[in-house]
Amino acid sequence: MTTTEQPTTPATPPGIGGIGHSLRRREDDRFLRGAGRFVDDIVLPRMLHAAVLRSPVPHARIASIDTSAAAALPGVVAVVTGADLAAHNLAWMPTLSGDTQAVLATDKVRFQGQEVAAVIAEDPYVAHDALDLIDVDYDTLTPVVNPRQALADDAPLIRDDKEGQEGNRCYRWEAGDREATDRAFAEADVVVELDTHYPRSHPSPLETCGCVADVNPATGHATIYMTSQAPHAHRTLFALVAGLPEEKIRIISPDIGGGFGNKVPIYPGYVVATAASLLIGRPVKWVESRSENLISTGFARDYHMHGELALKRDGRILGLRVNMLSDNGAFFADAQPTKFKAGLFHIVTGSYDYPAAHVVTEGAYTNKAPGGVAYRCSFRVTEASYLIERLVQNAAYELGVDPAELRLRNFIRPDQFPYRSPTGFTYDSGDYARALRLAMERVGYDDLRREQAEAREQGKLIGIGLASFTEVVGAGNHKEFDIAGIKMFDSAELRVHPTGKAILKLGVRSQGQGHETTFAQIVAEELGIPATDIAVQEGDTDNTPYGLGTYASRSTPVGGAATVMVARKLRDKARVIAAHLLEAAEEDLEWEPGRFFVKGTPSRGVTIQDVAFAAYTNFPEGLEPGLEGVHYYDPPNMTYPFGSYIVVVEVDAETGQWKVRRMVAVDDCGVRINPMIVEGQIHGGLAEGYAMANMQFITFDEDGNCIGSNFMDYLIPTAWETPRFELDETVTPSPHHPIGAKGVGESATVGSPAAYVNAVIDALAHLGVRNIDMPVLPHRVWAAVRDAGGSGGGEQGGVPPAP
Amino acid sequence: MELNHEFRVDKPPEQVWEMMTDIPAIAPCLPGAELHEVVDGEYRGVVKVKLGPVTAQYKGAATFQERDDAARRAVLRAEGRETRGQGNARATIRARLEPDGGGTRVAVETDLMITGRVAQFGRGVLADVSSKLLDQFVACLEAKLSGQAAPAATETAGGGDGGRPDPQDVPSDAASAEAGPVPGSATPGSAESAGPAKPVDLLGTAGVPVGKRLLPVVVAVLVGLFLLRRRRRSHRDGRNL
Amino acid sequence: MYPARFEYEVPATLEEALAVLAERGDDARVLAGGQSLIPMMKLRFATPAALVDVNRLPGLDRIEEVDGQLRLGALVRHNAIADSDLVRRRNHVMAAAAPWIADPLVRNLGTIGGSLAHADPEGDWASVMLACRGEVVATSGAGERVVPIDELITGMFTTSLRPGELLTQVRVPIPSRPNGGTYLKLERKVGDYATVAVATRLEVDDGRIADAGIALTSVGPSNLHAREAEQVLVGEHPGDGLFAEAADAAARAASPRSDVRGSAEYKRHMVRVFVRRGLARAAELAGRTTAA
Amino acid sequence: MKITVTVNGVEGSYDVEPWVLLADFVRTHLGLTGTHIGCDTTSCGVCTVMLDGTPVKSCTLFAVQADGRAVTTVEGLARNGELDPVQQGFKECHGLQCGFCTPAMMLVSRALLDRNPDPSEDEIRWAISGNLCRCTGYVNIVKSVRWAAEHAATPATATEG
Repeated sequence: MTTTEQPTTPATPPGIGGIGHSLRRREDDRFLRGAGRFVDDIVLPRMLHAAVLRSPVPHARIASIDTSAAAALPGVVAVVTGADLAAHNLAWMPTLSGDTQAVLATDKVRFQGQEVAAVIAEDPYVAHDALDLIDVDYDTLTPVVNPRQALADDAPLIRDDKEGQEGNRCYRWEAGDREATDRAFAEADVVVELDTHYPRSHPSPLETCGCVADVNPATGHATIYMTSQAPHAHRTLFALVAGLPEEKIRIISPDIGGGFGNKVPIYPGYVVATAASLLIGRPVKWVESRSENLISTGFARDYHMHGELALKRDGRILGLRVNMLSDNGAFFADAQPTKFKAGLFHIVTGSYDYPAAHVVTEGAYTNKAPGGVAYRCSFRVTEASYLIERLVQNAAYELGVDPAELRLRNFIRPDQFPYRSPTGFTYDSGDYARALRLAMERVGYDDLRREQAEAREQGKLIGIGLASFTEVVGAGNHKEFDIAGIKMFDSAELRVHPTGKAILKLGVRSQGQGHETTFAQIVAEELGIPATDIAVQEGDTDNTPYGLGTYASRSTPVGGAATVMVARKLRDKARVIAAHLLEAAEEDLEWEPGRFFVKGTPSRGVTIQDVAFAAYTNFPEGLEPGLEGVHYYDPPNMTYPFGSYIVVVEVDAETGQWKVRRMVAVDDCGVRINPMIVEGQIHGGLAEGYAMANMQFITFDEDGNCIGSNFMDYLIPTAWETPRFELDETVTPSPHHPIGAKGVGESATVGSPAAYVNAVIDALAHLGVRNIDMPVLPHRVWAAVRDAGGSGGGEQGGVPPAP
Repeated sequence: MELNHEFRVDKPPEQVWEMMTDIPAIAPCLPGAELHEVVDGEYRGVVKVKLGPVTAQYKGAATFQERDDAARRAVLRAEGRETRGQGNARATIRARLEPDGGGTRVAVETDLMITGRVAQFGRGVLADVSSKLLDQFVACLEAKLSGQAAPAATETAGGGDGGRPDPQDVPSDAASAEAGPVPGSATPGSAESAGPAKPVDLLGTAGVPVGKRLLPVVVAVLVGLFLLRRRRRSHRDGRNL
Repeated sequence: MYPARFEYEVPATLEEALAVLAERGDDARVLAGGQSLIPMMKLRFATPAALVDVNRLPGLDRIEEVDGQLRLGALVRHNAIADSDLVRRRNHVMAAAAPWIADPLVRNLGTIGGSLAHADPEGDWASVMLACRGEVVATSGAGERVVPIDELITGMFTTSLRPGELLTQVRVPIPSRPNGGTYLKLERKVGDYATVAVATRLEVDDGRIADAGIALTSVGPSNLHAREAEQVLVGEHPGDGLFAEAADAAARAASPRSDVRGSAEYKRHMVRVFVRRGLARAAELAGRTTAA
Repeated sequence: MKITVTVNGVEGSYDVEPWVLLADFVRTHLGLTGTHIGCDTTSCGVCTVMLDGTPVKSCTLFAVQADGRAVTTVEGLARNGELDPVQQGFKECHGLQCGFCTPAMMLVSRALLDRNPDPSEDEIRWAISGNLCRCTGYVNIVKSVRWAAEHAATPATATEG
């Protein structure tokens, strides 16, 4: 394993703009002029508007639905109910976890906000007027609002639609070695425990979900513009759900106003709009409101976790035991590989070297919105990372060891890679101590500790929180990873035109990550064609190769690798053509960015542009003309980005308010393709981590009302509250990725929440405080100080949010 | 949400029981409601509510789940829904009379379950509406049972604070208590017995058109409809205005 | 996002506006800044039959000093107050509160008159006015009447404005004695409603507190005037012990509820903390005025 | 109802129902889809436009209220095809990712710079605090505004003022 000492120095000149250049983004031009094209911007001739009626109650049997008044309203074209859909076998649809979900409820409603009926009208105002006229009679049932309640013996059965379903357990899953872990705990000097709830959160990109479905009644072709992070997978699912021939479905995912996992699942609105367009023969637009987005589409987290860490007195970690209970809502709709019921939660062993771990995870159905998306993380990695980093920090307090020192003592060493974790992962590369030491140096760790001690003497509270996370991203490898059965490879198709310009077509789909720039840079690196000469196309299933989409930080590790591989294929072919043009043997040619030349005679060469022209005009006899290709990349392993974050906070013990004074983030995502874009990704992730730690969560009251259904209650920090971030980096390439890149979109969201929370805990640790559940609200901090020594737990969902 | 009320009346239990179960007699205690029909012991009606700019209309029905005239206990179950589908409410109300010297102790326990859009808002402001409304209703009930002047029998423009038995923190300038520069809600002096009930400001005048027969238990539904958050709170705390 | 239908009236003069309001009666709502009303309409919690847009009425957007009072037209936008030198010089509490109303964009449209008339118990201005002994002018066809804030706010979203009346002006006395004040607000982010907020004001005369104002936001069914706490202060020498006593009295006046923003207990505690801190700040500012 | 509105410098007369929000009017009636809609509670600010030069949330204003007034949307930021320095700054400093909040952010930034040509980081953060961004953590938005301040063209507005 190699560790480069310095950030990547670009191998290509700025004019080519390959890897390592902070090229300005090519996609910006349209957004800067307000000319981006988002789903709601699309207007088609004779387009109708759909609005969805949602259940105000969390659990009820539907006694009757009267749509007559709504249907009679002028401008209403149709009112659709579950019964109407059932007639076409569309009332239920499969979820990404192999469960089923109601499109429009037929028998029962199972969460507040569930889709009950839809109005299709000439304009959206009329559609919403008509919603008010639909009369639904609900026979209410007792709502189940947290998973412990769900698993109690007397809990009402939520999923009575599922044959053979007894009780509300939705899965149970284990990883690691129970006996080895028991032995480790038996040998321990110290066992540190932590009970914590990672609250329900929602990605809430600023653009909500929506679609415009346009089924041509003459041809039967369906063109569906939708907010999709995974258009190809969605096409296949549409074919399966709607029974439409797949060649007649075209999914277009236009500009996406942020995704963060929210736009991975298929939602009932898409199906309703498509079915309506099919039945009515006109285009139908459905765009949800913010409230609809928050109460019904893919939430994230909602993990109740119990962790135990076994240690020797000298600080050596011996083992980890975790019991986790997840709240899955009414339908098991987690967007994650079918093989892993709790996603990649077993990365919970973290950045540390110890022999034994055992993880038991259970999921429960509740009367809450379904989802369980990987919100800016790779399938449940955020929860895992949070748990281990909180545990290690608490262990330091129990042992009286500095939290940084405890981490340094237990890190997996660089020479141990590839490292097999006790739960079965093979970490590709890392140098954890180096990242942590760099962060400590940047923040001035030792000085801060001194300042903290002095401040305490004066009654002031300063806290220093650390997190040294390891992520697992880049799904997958086809043996282990799939979405709804489709293997998690990805693809790239590259066409170099005769004039030397090119178009790259991808199976992934950017939602703001800058693919049009970074992927062009990969091609520029490999082929020497200036990045500005390369168009990148994504999100149109008729015009891009099949791929699984963008989430779980997989675009660069998988789609990026596919791009490298296809570019290299073309370069190999280009070499053949160059040899022909230069009348030299292929093996006598050397490559420099953008040019082949004859060894020893640098002046005798041809540019890639010359070669491209020749590929269509003057190719060697017997060679297939043209310069284009496609590559499907099946990654050999996941990639393991990592980093160390240090947060410094000041806590006002009297009010419970806390303020971030410093936030230093050292990230190692392997080779950085566009450093400017990478840093932008990290900024965004750190801000979302802060949001979750500080204010952003959804809870439910005991009656099943979703609290956090709008941006007045579901709080997203503004520029004013958001801390200022100081970034640094180390570069440890992935040994198995063709350019050593690991993916970065989510590292900061995964790693930072623990750092923020640890900082607040650190400020209060001397008082005996060991836990405050996220979000670390002022009243929780205040209560934790008051009850110092207690757990300071937060809400558990369905229990009163405050005492 | 549980809301508990207890008060004492200087009348014997049998008399109080009779009055309490005489729905038309206590009907005017509930603002904005009208009883449409009684079918097989099920009372069906509508409640129109107005709180500043917020207006809503609820359809409700209630039945006696238990009624023990001998023990003087009753359990009412009421359920209502917003007519535009925005929310549902359910209430179980337990009323119990106990002799207390020469008088009667009346206990009313209300268990409310509120769901819907308005209940999704984390701002707890409207919770106070619930308890205040129930306070008003119970105060009115108490006044009636005690034989005092029935409060708020008419909606009066520009005054109407006279005769309110126990306004607590109900505004003294009760009529036309409308938010905003918009003029108040009250229609001057309408005490007509025909036509639909006017929406009534919950915290303004508790005026109800005389003769509107209404459903005491629906008050609980109404209360609940404005409950934004479930919470436990004694209705007695914090009267400091 | 799609409000229900309504009729729209946009009077050009006050007389016209009052006539429309008198005629429309209960069916109409006044549209001033609209920053609370329009969201309620988008969510269809509010479905007024008509809106009377008063934004075109002339002369209601001025901030003036008249007869020892600050007078603000009902249509003065929050940001105009935040930016006003006159307000900064004359009223510490208003100057402290204005920047924390909602967010910068909402402050560009939202008005002080609309805010007071809306009477949201989590609104900030009513507490400021309670602490400062503000009054409003209610204008109708019958003329004007001056209503003290204590009498204006009658409960949640409810005021004592009469049918046909329009809130046209806000008046705040300008103290002649050394004075100070502030508004402390606990919010989790810009634009959040107050978890708890407290307005405090002191006037000092010859080393003793001559007048005091304390009012509380988000801890009751309406903004609360903590009169008992004010009484604790008047006539006494400013000091930490006294402020703590007033803080306890204010905390007793609060009737907070537990909700997603905090427990009732915490909110009551925060009232205590903010009253203490707010009074200390007020005294400090009053001391400065003395010095000056 | 008939209204006359000057949008991005061009005056026009329109017939619009009173309940149509300005955001919807701009998007649907005028086809200027750079103005977005992101919430229903006046919280996110992605619908920001300038009304007579003042940034406001166009989802919380009826189109009829704009009668006789001037509306500037993101489409009106560039002059004669030249990007405004704020637009250039956002590109230069990577001030946008998904681009959904960007039009609004640029308009409030423009309004800030019109008032205060040399704002500090705090002043910038305060000025944009009525607008949410989910992608950037605001870091590069702040940088973009600073870039624009440092690269102010000598615009017509400056000479007029």
